[in-house]
Amino acid sequence: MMNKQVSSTELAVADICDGATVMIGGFGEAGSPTELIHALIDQGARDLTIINNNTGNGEIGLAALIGNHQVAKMICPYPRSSHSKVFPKLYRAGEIELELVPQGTLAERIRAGGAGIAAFYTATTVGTVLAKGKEVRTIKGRDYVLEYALKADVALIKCEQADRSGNLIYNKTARNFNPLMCTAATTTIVQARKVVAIGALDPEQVITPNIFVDQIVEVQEPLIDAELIARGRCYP
Amino acid sequence: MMNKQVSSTELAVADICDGATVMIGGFGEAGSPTELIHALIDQGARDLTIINNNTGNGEIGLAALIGNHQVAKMICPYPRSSHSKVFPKLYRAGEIELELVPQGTLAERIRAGGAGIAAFYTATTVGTVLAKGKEVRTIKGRDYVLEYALKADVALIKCEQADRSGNLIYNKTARNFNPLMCTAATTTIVQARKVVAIGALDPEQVITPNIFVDQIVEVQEPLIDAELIARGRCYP
Amino acid sequence: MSKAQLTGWNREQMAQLCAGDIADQSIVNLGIGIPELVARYVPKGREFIYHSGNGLLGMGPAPAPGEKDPELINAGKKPVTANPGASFFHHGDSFAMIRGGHIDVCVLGAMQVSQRGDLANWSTGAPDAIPAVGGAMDLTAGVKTIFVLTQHTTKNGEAKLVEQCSYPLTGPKVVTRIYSNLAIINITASGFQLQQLAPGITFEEVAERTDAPLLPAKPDQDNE
Amino acid sequence: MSKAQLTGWNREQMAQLCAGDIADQSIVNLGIGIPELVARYVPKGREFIYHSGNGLLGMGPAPAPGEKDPELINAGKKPVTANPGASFFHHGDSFAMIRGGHIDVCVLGAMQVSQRGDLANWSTGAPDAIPAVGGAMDLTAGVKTIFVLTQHTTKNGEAKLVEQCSYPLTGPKVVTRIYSNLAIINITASGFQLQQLAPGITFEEVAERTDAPLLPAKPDQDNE
Repeated sequence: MMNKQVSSTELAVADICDGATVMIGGFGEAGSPTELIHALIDQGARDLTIINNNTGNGEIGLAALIGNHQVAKMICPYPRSSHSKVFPKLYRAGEIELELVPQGTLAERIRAGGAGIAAFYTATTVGTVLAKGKEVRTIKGRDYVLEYALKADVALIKCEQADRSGNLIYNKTARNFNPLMCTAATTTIVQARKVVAIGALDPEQVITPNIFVDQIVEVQEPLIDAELIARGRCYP
Repeated sequence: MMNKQVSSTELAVADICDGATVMIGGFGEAGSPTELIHALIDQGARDLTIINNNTGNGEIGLAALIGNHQVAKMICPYPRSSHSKVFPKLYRAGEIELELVPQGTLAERIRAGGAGIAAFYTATTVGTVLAKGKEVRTIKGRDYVLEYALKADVALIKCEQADRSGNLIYNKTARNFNPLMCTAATTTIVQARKVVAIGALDPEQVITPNIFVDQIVEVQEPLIDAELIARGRCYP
Repeated sequence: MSKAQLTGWNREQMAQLCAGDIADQSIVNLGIGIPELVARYVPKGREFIYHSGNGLLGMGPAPAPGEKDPELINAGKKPVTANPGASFFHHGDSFAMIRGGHIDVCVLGAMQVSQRGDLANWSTGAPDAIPAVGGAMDLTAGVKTIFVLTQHTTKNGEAKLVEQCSYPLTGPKVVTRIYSNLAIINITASGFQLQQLAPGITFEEVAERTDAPLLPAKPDQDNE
Repeated sequence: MSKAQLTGWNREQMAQLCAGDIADQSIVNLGIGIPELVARYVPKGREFIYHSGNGLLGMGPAPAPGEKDPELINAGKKPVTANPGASFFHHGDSFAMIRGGHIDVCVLGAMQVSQRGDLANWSTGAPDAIPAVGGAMDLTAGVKTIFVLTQHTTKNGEAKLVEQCSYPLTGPKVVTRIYSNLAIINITASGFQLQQLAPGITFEEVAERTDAPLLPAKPDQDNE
């Protein structure tokens, strides 16, 4: 089977184009592919649309990508947090667009994108401003909002172990959006804490089958976002 | 945590009512809860709607349930096979109804039922007789058929191991429809080859979280359908 | 609007009352912040199974000092543990549990609750605010029972229990019961109805601080 | 309709030709029956990764005698094995792979193929037939490239390559290429176009047995 491992984060993100839509896994720092994001900062692609649960913290990772003016639009359920400073500033200045999507609807739209479901009806947002302009349909006596699939050009993913063919397993709540995003992107780029031989993972335990993975780079000791933020670190 | 184990298949299926909609896991004999089906034959509930990939083989399991005139309707992608004799006879006699659903659409309708998605658009069946009478909508230049969620009163499930709280893991391709059906039924009844203590399963490896499971019965040496059929066995 | 602030129950007491109304073995999702206190007051002989939207069922308490795992966190991004019988899953499966009606009880904070049970707890609608909804709308749309834990009025003494929410809704007609510092109040077909008064608080004091009609408790329910 | 039956390629040769047109590392789903033969003829230096709709990626060949596992089977319910790098998943995830366009090539049998690429392979539409569709419509709707492996005509000598299918469709405009015992035929915007003739078979013989116009091969493509 094909060996999808590449030797550096730099090589892994080399082909991301200006204007690309990029899904970035992680929820808080759990499962956040910080090294791949930093490589994307070095790489310099601009006008990106980023799909993530948040907008990053401090001045590292996603927050640094936004701070570097590479992001034109965020699709995101929760673009503020106690340590998020970069996005609010740019948002208030009108320099970045926001599509606010409930967390569960975001997850389901990404799943739909990967699963060939063009659109679906959910009760989430019915009767709220976030349903404004959307089709509402009554099904079996309850109202539902029509939501469309979400796909991306690229997904940046963090996992615990990858075999060289691209089968992935995750660590605890670092799973979060990562397996969904793998399915919905044209190119899925993964940073794995450990890359193992094909056949080393139990087929019963594989969470992301290799069909969804394109490139793997090993990052054995990933940065711990909270420590960097506590030390006031910035990237680059 | 609650111990969901019951002592017999008889007790497990005792409350299934006439007219119930029952999802039965399995694809062929892999993951087929044959002992629970046999208990349902003994229990005698009638006018059932059964959701399964097939209609059973020989005169055991699902085929025997149908042969015992307990099933009013099948929702099913593939109601015939080399060893299926019971369903064709009753179907041709007009004694059983059939809703034919493509395999992937069936899986997705069950998932939708469990996931609170009321309906979804899929390209499957577009331009075929199975889309007749269904809404077709063009989304981003492609046609999709609207399909509705499917739920059930009861799911009969087979798994490899269950902990007493109802976390399940499966064996190889015996996984198939089982995890989906667990999510879409009001009451999920599981036969497990082995019941283990709460905490004995690795949380990373749980396929069906216990939230979806109501009753567990241990069946250590389940019947092997193919052997029974080869020996021409009937149930009861 | 500005009446004297009354004390009534403190947060811990509110959380404890709320916990007392949750049945044994319930699957519970606790909102970020004050609702998290509910987990400290599980009545003796009961057990709740905690669901965390970011992919954990069977969430346990915060880890012992020095045992934090940055990849084992709750929906509020704080370190937690996993109890025996826990399971991990991705966000799609996690919100399928929520949306699919598999969570029994969700306890949330509130900015406003209307007399018909509308909840507003995600945005003031202020033009300069950064809108952030998280999973709140998924929870209100999907969870069977929504309890609200909240101070009865804002810091400025404004009513949070109102005829109609002025803030953007999280969900319409979703709240079952409100645990405030002054009272436990049910949402009924006729509007707000007192369930229980906090010690030293009168019906009139609660009614004065509620911007909608307040029905007295049913005779057999007033445990004052 | 009833012309003399011609031999041309046998099934194994058809499968081998089809396998030769599948790129290295392709994700391949093989229909039940004759299409399964394709797995025996993977060209040297190439590797296909087989997807089985019932929840297995990385499917391997049939097990050695005595090593059958009744819970490790393929979509045709025959015992198989799992290759190194395989993974198991449920039907929802499996058909998400199909529907979501993640499978590169699917090889299917056919009752009829129309000149615009419509495929009919699930039902004769006969009133007494038990309708059974399985995953065929999901595959034709979702897989990027659909190859058909089929005898050129029925046992009675009726054409299977037709202007318009008389049998109920599996999917409209889905077939890319047909491997019959007489020829390899592409579906083009102009209809059926010969790609390659089987040894000893003439263009006229194929055209006679095709119930729609057949375009000759492009000069540089005819490998007869």
